[in-house]
Amino acid sequence: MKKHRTLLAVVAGLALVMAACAEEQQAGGGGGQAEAPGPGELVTIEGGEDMSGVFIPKATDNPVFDQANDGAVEAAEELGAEPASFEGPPSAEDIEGQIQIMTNAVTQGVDAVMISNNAAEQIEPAAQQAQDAGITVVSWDSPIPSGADAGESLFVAQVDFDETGEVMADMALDLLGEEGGEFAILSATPDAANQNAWIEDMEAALEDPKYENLELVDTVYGNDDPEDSYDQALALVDQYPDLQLIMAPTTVGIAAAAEAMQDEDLCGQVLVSGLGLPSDMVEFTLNGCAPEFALWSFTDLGYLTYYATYGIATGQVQAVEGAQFEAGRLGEYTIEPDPTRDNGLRIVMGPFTVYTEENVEEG
Amino acid sequence: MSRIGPGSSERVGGSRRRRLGLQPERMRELSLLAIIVVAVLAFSLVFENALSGRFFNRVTTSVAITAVLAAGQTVVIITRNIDLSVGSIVGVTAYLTGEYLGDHPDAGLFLAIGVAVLIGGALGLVNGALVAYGRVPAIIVTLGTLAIYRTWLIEHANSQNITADTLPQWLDELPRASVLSFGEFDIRLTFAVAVLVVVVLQIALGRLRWGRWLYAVGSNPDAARQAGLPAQPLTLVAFVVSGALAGLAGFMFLERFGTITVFAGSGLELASVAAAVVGGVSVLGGSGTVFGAMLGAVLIALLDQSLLRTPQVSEFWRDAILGALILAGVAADFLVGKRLRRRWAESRRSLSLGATSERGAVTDA
Amino acid sequence: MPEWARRWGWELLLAGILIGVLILNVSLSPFYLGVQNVINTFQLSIEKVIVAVIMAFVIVNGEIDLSVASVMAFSASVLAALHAAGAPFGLAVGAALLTGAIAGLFQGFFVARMGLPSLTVTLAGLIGFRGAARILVEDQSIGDFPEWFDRLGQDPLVGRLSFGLLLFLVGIVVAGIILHRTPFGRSLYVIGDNSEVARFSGINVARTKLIVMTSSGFVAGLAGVLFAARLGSVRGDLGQGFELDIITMVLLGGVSIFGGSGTMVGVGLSILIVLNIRNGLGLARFAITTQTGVIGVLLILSVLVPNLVSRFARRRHRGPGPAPPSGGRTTDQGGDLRGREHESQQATVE
Amino acid sequence: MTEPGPYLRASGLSKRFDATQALEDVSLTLHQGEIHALLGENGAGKSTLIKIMTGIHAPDQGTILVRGEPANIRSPADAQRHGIAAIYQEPTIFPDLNVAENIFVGHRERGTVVRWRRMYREAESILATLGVHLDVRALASGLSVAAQQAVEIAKAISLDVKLLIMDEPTAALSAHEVSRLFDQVRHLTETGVAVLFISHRLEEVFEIADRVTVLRDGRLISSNPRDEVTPQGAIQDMVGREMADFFSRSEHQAGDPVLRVEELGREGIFSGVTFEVRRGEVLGLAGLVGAGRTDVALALFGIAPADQGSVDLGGRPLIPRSPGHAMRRGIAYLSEDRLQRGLSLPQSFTSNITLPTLRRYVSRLRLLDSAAERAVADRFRRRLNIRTPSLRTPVERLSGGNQQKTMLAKWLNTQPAVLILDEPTHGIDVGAKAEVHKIIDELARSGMAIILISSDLPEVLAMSDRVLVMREGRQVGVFVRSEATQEGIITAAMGAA
Repeated sequence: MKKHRTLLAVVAGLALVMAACAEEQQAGGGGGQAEAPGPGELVTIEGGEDMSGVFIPKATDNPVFDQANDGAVEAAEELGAEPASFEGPPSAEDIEGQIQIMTNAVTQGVDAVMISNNAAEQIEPAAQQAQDAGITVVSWDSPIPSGADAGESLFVAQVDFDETGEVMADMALDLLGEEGGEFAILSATPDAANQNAWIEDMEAALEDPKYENLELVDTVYGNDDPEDSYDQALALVDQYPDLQLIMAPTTVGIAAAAEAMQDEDLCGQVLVSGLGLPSDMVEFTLNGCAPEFALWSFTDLGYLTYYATYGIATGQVQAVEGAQFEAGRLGEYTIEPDPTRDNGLRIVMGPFTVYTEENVEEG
Repeated sequence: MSRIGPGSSERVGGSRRRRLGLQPERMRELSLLAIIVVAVLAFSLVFENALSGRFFNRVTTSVAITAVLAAGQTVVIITRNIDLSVGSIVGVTAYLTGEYLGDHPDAGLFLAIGVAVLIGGALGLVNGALVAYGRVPAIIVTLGTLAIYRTWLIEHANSQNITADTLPQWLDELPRASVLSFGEFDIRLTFAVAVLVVVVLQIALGRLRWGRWLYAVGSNPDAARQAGLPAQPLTLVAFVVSGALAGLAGFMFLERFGTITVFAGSGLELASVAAAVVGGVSVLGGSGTVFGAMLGAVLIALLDQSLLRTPQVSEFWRDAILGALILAGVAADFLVGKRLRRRWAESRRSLSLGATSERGAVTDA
Repeated sequence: MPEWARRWGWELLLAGILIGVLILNVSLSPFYLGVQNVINTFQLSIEKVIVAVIMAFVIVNGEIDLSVASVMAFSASVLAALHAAGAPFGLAVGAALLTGAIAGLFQGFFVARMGLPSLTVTLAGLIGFRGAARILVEDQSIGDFPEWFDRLGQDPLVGRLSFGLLLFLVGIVVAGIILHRTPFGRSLYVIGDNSEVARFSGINVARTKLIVMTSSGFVAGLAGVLFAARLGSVRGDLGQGFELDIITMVLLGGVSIFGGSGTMVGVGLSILIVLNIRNGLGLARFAITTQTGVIGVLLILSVLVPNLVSRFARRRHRGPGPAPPSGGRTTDQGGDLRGREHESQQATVE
Repeated sequence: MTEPGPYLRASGLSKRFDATQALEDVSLTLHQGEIHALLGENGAGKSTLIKIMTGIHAPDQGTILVRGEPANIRSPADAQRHGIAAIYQEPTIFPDLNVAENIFVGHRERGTVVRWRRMYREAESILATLGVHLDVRALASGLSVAAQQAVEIAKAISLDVKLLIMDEPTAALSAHEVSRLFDQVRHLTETGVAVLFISHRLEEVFEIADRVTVLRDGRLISSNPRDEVTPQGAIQDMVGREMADFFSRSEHQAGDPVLRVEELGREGIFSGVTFEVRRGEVLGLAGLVGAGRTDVALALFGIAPADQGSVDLGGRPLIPRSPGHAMRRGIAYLSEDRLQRGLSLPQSFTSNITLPTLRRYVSRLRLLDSAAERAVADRFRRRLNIRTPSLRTPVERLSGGNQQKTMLAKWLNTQPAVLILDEPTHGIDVGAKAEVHKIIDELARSGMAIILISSDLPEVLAMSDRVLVMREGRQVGVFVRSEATQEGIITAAMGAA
């Protein structure tokens, strides 16, 4: 009997090996790559063809990504295509989740994958595999670091990252006034590519003499976790008695910091600003805890992403530098090299909206 | 010769021994208090305001949630079980209570707490039923429900968070409410509630018949059965209590953070087990106090908050230190236990000079 | 019931479930059949299944190791930190593997030599080693490993099988042989059933447990390194929550949580079931969290169902064999598993 | 004081477990103030009877009347309500609770709130009526077995028990503790409590019992006032055969010394043990349970190594460090505790036999050769006449006697020079017992040196060439076969003059 047991294990193992070694490569699907117009010509993306796709957010626990998906669905309806399947890992820390979804997408033979990369290079093998299978891979919100080298066709950037630093510096100046004062940054995670780029950019912007009275005393990380961010915000206040402002370039961090200040009755003393979601921030903006913050529209970002992806997947747009296209209600865009990466292409969606008590309720 | 005969009045578990016998729990609590004091003093050398009222408030507010969870966890561990699902129960109750308050802004504080406790208790009931009547080990059940409850929440929430603006105004003000103030030192309402929970449970476990039965069931399940104790209902009750307290903690979580994501409270299960074990609750069941667990929770919160404010040490040391603390707690527990066993063996020898050492001798080896 | 059915009942049941899952998957998703999908299914969880194999040893031995996912992260972090500090890469890999073994040895010391319950020791390890990983990499993501290393984790090595998959296939066969066909394996069962009996039979119980716990740490460390290779980078939260899947695979495989029983064939079958359920749900576009919830249900059922079945069976058929003139103790208590009939046997002798 | 009279009357009790008729038409009356001894071999049905009375099993047939009223006892709680309590060999205490709590823990009527001070007071007074002085606030984990048993009796008193069932309560007690226990029991009966007393020690039974009932094979064989029963008669009733049938020892000649033990001791456990065993000799180790006999064996087997004295095995000094080490040097130890230390119940008959010697059955690749294992197991199955459905049958499905023989096979297979048998016939039926004795005799004849630890004095006397008697951790005498008498050994073992 023991003998049988071992035998069984061996046979099971062998069967798997043989199954794996035999059989040919599964053919990749993908949209027909028709003759696309070259760079310079403006293409108006038009519907008609169907495109199956997967729309992958960093995580499903953040409402901004739902807004992005709403935009993507809107675009799909305009184009008469089936809306992309919205699948994401439960938390932004779940790298394997995105890899699994990307890998499954290959198996499912979809035409396109739109991803907001929640890690760094970890996604690249899977992305490459997807492209090899003929799938159009477009990143949005957060790019795939190696860009075209890892199968990415295009990155749809929400804003020009260079602009972010300046917007944040301006808000700080606005809130603290000419006399300036101490402020600290509460970021997401230390390896969050977007946030790091923005912080770096802000530090560069601060070199400008007009911000000379603004003193950045510390940068801490709340891991995009409400509780951690809350504790970090309070720790900042304790550590720097003269602190006047917490700048949080993350929607989770800014809300948690504002909540912490409100809970501890510190709103008059320490202000909160950064990038926030209006629906999260209404209360704090109106009660003065976070009088001013900024964000772009995630709905538009999703909308644009879908349009661009559809254009590439259906062959209407070629993912090359200089290609121009018109994306529905958002107008014209030109594909350009991404200055933040070695071999990546991008389009930049557009400006920030700065929210104050005047417009926050509309947001 | 014989020490228990009518002719001899020598006490077997003599008064000296009694002090030693009951002492471990008290000793544990005292030494924890001492460690806490030393830690506060040590941290006060490292960063300025460790002795300030503000820091006191930070620690006490952040300990409130873990202390309540640790109290519930203690009840479960006393019965020789463990509840790893509390983190998810906190998340579910915080979310659902937030949702309820969003829909019923007029519901008062007590109704809201009632909802949270009820939901938590129901989830605890599921755990308890599977453990007590399904006879699945608690570690398996609660590892499973940890995942299941969280999954249910994620499905239910459909990636919508509970945000502060949907919640009634009074909830916003709750975290700042103080019961008592001594200058800068506030006793916040949440902390007061946590202390109240601990005191009530401590008394209940010490003075209620069912409380003592919980210890009895954990101490010797076979004997409990033979004594006709309702072991299964007791186990069920322990899990319901733990679930209900996790529900209360969920409410506290909601009022403290305002924003509730579907991952709210994850990781708290480990913190609660850690607090209980560090606080001297024996994982073998039958011994430990809620008060000790509370001290464990205080020590952990103190470390958490201090590490955040100590630039020299990264806050990433937190978990490593926590792991070491648990190990130290368990090891201390066992060393005490071993000493007790040895003393037992000795007393048996002194009673009967070599009699019945057959078993005792082996366990020492 | 014939002898073979009694002996292999659980495995047969698993095989039936597996077939059911496969049929369901095929009907749920048209993409399911395909070699690449089979490979992907394994490749996506390769670290878990490798650790599940050693976890079977730990649980058969009557212990549990909750720390495996954290040890994975710890050893991967050692690899990353050393690499980032400029150490030769081979050295970093060696150190990472050693780290896993030492972490296992460390916990094994408390379990085997001090006699502390593994549940608590490894719970402390679950928190502590994760903490150690975070100390090393903080919240960064450290990557930029040598090309060959990334390829090892990502690309097929032989045919379409990656290094990790080959390792698993060879590993589970070797593990099955060790568990079922060597004196060491036999002693694991006896220790898991009753360590006193083992000790009184001349088996060095403490050393055996130490070996098993150390191996568990080592394999977890190896899995951590493989994970680093597959992802091309290391973060402190690597592998978080893996213990759920791993323990489910082992318990569903019919290994008793109380030790002393279970087969590697069962574990292999349950690995296939768990993987295919996850894969099928993923292809049918169920969210990842749903998959986790399903695994949670599976974990509880894998212990609950045998309990209920054996209780039912016992009610109908009071204790087999020439057993009890004095009968079994009341069966209304205690987590007895799958017809292990300890209680009624106790009564054979007064 | 209650009026004496029948407290419990059981009539026509029957209970069947599958193929086994555990109890058949047993009727029994227990009177208040009477100590009723229940005797019987293992498997005679004593435990089943107790379990029916305490509500753990339900009888298939028969009725129980308590104070003349039909009683439906379905659970321990029911039994408690009817004033029935049981005390077992291993006291069932709660180590983490204190003495007073242990006494009162089962009380349901004492209200929801524990009133500690009252509880301590009452606990003290109950213990005082038993003549026991214990600190009621001490944790029970610090108590000796005897003290724990006193707590159990106090518990019974506190429950106002009317029928106390004592299942081998003296097995783990020293002689003095036993006499104290008996004092406590007599205190109880004076207050009108009925006691059902179960023991394997006849002398105890005849010391304390008012009435002696014997069960055999689930049937009631006899039930008489003590004065009308003799030990011989009781034994005959229990076994249904003459005593002389049991013990066989053929003519033989002892050879050279194999094992020499000098001044062996272990701090605080035992000391000053000196003996030698020769080839073909059986050395009996007699003494009361707990006199240190097993400790000597554990020291020789390396479980709890000695820290004094020396051991010489086959001309070479030996300091056994571990069981593995002792085994390699040719010592085998058959434990008294078959279930906890002897056999791995879910493992097969074959694996249990080859467990200590597994490394012998490996092939070139160091894999187990199961055919070789089975061959060995089969040989022992035939040689020791072990009844097992198959070689792969888990031993948990064998009967006690066959399990015992399996254990013997396991150790014989190590081909020891010295075989230590610790209570080898404990808890097995008469037939199996005789077979084991025959095996011991054959082994000795084949030249093995055997140390036989047994609490069964006739067994020790019949089987041993010499008998070493221990008392309270010390060696108090060695008797050669011709000089050894029951009286002499008992006197030495009990230290009584």
